[in-house]
Amino acid sequence: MALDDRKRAFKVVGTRVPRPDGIDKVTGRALYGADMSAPGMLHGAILRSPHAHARIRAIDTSRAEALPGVKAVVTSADFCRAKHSFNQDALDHCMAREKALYDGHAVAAVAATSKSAARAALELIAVEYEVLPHVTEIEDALKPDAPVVQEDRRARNAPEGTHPNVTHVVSFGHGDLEAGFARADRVIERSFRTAATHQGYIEPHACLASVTPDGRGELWCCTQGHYYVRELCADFLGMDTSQLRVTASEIGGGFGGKTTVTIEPVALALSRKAGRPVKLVMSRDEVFRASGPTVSSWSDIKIGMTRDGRITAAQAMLRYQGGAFPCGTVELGAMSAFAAYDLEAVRADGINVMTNRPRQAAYRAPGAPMAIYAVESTVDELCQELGLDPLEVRLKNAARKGTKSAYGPTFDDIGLVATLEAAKAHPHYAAPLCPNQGRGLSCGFWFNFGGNTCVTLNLDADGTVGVTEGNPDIGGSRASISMMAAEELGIPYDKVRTIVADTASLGFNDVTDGSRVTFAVGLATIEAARDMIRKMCARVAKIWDIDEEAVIWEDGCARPAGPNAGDFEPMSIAEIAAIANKTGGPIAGHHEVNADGAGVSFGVHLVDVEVDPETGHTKILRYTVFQDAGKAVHPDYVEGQMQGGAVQGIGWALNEEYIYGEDGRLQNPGFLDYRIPVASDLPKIDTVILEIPNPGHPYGVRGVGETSIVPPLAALSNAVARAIGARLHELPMSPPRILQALKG
Amino acid sequence: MQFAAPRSASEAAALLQAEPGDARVLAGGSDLLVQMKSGALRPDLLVDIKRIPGLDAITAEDGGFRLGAAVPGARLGEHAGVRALWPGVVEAVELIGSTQVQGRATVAGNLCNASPAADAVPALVAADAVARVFGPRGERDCPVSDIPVGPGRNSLAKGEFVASILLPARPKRAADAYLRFIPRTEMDIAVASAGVSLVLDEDGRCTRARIALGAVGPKVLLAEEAAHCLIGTKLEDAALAAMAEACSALASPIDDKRGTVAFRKQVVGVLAKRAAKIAQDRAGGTK
Amino acid sequence: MVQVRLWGSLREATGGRDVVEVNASDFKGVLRELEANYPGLKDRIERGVSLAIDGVIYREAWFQPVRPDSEVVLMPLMVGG
Amino acid sequence: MSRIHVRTTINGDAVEYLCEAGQSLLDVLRDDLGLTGTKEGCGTGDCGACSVLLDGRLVCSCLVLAAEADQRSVETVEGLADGDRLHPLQQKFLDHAALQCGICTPGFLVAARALLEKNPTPSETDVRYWLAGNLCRCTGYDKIVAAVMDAAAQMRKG
Repeated sequence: MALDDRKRAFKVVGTRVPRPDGIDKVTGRALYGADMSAPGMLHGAILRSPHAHARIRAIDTSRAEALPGVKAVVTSADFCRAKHSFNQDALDHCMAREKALYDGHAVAAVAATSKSAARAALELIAVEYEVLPHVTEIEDALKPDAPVVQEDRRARNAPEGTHPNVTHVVSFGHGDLEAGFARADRVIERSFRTAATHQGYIEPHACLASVTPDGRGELWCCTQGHYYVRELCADFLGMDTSQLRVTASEIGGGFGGKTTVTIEPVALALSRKAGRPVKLVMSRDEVFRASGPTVSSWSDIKIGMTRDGRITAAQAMLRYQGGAFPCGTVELGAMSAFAAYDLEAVRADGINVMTNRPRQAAYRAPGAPMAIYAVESTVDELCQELGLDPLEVRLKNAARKGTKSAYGPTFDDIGLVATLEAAKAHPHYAAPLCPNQGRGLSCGFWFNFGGNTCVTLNLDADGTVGVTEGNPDIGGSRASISMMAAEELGIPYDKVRTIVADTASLGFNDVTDGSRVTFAVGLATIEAARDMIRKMCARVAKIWDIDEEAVIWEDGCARPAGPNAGDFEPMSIAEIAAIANKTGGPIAGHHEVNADGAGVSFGVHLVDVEVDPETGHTKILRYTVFQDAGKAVHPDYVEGQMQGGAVQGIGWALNEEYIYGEDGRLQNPGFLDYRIPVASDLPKIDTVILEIPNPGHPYGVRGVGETSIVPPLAALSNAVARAIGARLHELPMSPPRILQALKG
Repeated sequence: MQFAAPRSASEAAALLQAEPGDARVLAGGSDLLVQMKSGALRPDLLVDIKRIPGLDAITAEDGGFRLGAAVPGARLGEHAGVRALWPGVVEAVELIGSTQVQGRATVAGNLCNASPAADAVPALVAADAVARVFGPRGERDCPVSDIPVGPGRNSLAKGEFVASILLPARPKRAADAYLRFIPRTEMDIAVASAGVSLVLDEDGRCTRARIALGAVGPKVLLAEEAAHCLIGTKLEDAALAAMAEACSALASPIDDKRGTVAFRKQVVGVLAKRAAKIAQDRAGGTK
Repeated sequence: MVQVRLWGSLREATGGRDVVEVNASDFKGVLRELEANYPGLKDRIERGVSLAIDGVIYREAWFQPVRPDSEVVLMPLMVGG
Repeated sequence: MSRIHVRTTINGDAVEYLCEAGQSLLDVLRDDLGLTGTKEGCGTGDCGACSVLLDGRLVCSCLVLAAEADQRSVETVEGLADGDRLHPLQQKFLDHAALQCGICTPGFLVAARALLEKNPTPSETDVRYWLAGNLCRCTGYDKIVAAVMDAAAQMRKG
């Protein structure tokens, strides 16, 4: 559905209305994953491997089963084999089969009448392990004698002799690299490393499952995609999809980490075995050890530049590890690495390597931050060496309409140049700096997706409208969807209420991911509203006894199309609704679509830092985010996405990392030592929203959720490099590393 | 596990003494409950000392202040008298955890938990504070530096607990300061820390100095040689540099997830130097 | 005929070519012809691919028309966070 | 296991419960008393989602034993509004879009209330440091800080 041709004067879209779930959330009434209980409910708990890699020889659950209060114990034997290998990986991540593949991998679970009984029962489960050699780092996993994490998972297109831990080998690009590098005045090659990070949502995974002996199930859980949870769980438990109803609770943050299953199949299996509802809630320690952090990376970048700042050729070799299972995130990294540039010769290769770590889950623009960090750092170093302004160099090389992108397709209207121009014109870019201070700049990019979407609008008897959609609301989407419905129908925002349906109440919806909801659900909502308008106009045509085409919809009323249509008083939506039962029955609008045309999103971040030369401590002085939103439906929440993503990226750049010990165990599975930014670490995060309409959406909307996490990594690294006169090539830039770099 | 909330110190000591298994004192609970949650500790008895009369009080004593073992950090920060007399101790205590933790965590608990990185302890050691230990055989006084003996281990005997801590009186032209290094601005455990207490003469020359270092050894280190570098000086750059170097030399830290040996050794000297300047300023030595 | 650009690591299935020609008029036709002409691509296509048609990325749109002069780029199936 | 009988006051109402010796106040509030507005994000005092006032003092309820609350008063997010009238902090959080997912919001509100009762004129830096023990992963804190500052200004006007 293309951008509306007519120039729109929006009445609701673009305003800052109150969100419908707001009062519930400030009064403690909103119900999240762990907030629901059921009569006769049991408490579940999961036994996890203390070993990074171990064969499971035997599991004896008899003593646990005999403990008073214990009603069920399950292991991998209680699940079906999955239909596809990708699904089987998801199941194996929830419950180990032959081997425990990482520290914290689930091996058994219990359900008991109290939390303390469940915990006590875990200690009575005897697991016989054969401890195997383990590997947690990319370099080590590629060594010829490295332990093989899982057999028979080597990439099918991998060259002979490739290590069995390599599960993906990818390559993107075009043009003649050799000729390109030959034209450069300066070519540099650098290696970069980024640590694995965690989405760090504050709400641990939680669910309440109830399965009855007739094969029906109910599942309440915090998830970004309850339809996908249903699909996976039904597969793993051998249930018919229609018999499992999944209801998404309010979700306490996801950022990609709740796009798959972690404990939900286990809770269902426990409930089925116990014959009672089971609540299962992860501890924070379990979240860090056994949900899905990001990949860590080790990348080589080679870029050639002319003296006047034109990039002549660019090349990347990305190596990602995504845990103990095949992980395709490196594909997205290789595609996005050079997306911001208009390049004649470009190539990005990538491999994914298995290690004894938990299975990677998506994290906001998965794969892009680490690749773009490496590229944007290298570009910045070239600017420093050649004495060029880093913003001018980005402008000179910026991808724009007609650019053949580094990942293949030719760009349509994109906002990168406008975003860079906005940064250039902003007072931040020209503000003076003091000693030990530095300013960093980076571009960021994300693809954005659309996807499968189903929306229903119901006209109520008083003329108000209910919107039923199927995507968990992680950042205020119920507000933006109501706004688009109100806009299209021409009624006030407060006459619309949007709810998130359970899986039995509405057709399939893809996961809330890929920055898709405001775009795709918004698009489907607009179409569903148009469907409802057509039906309302048809009713009015009957009432007026004129042709349907002679009735038009304007400002929430049906009107005659023109003087020839007849002389009728406009009928309001309330008037139509009041007599709907007499004119043909209830009125609803519906739309289902597999939406495409999401339109890519670019952002530019500017940051000023001050580094304490004696301690290596980095203080962020000023931060400005520039991002193209296409059309900002609810500017508050667009700003919120830009600020939140920026701060997650800041954490990634400075302090956050998964730290594994020699024993292969995670050393920092808590918020004390997995250090996400706190309020006092930060200045105000300024935002500048640009609106370059997306041609693929009737209102021009682009997804805004993910791009903002991409630029901070390089922006911070570039700022630190300019503050201390030395460049780090590894994240996080922890104080010991900065002090080391200062010493040279 | 049993829970008891005795109404007198003798009752508490008797309960702790009588328990055949692991008996633990519960004051603020901000270390104890975390260790119980992780499974590192599984006490058989918890003795909540917060209902013992007097233990929740801050009282003036001989020109100093006695801090009851149940006084949470936030109360200390709100006490103008303690703030004025021992600002370094107060700033150290106020760095323990979040505002929420401040509402619970106690100075005595921070001492007895015996973490080498405890924020209050270097400041208390620099202040020459004295712990009053209550036990089955009555009371005894003990320098705070003798309470922790190694990571997670303290010198208290079965049945004993710290009932209060005395911050002594101090002469005019004296002050203290505490600094720690953490990667963020709040919420972290000290990677290195330094407490400095100074006494100056009429000319602003340092006549007495105590410097204690945290997170750079198995327990808090008293840096006597470093302190000596300041005696007789006005904390000129050379004296401070020598002092910082002595701190770095004394430090014997470990490499761990929070920091490296090289980093800790260097930064502990920087912190001691900066804390000394603050203490000097507070003592009026820069006026 | 439609020209389809493949990403680099698929070239070994097409005898080293990164642009191939297929006789198709829509999304599904492109995939069908690719599988038929280059059996080495079948596995990758089954695991999920997107097609960028004139700059717009389509994930599973069988009936999306493709003209002989369309720019068609095969891409991995997109996921997000 | 014998359970401990506790008499306490929660949001002004007298409440009695039985608890296990090792049970946290948070668990009793959520599991036994149905006060699920107080959230658990970490269980170790590092995130502030479980913030409550205990005898008027801001604490993490995950680091308080349920047995300790005997004869004390507890205030949770559920006690913040006065009937159907939102507390100024609640209203300002809505006005400033200071929440996205909302899981940290109850903890922030309780903590911010404690701040404004102690210091009605905080600087932005005061607010940021006071709230450093409350983690938010969605907002980057900007709009939360703005909401607290604005609520403070409104409460000063009375």
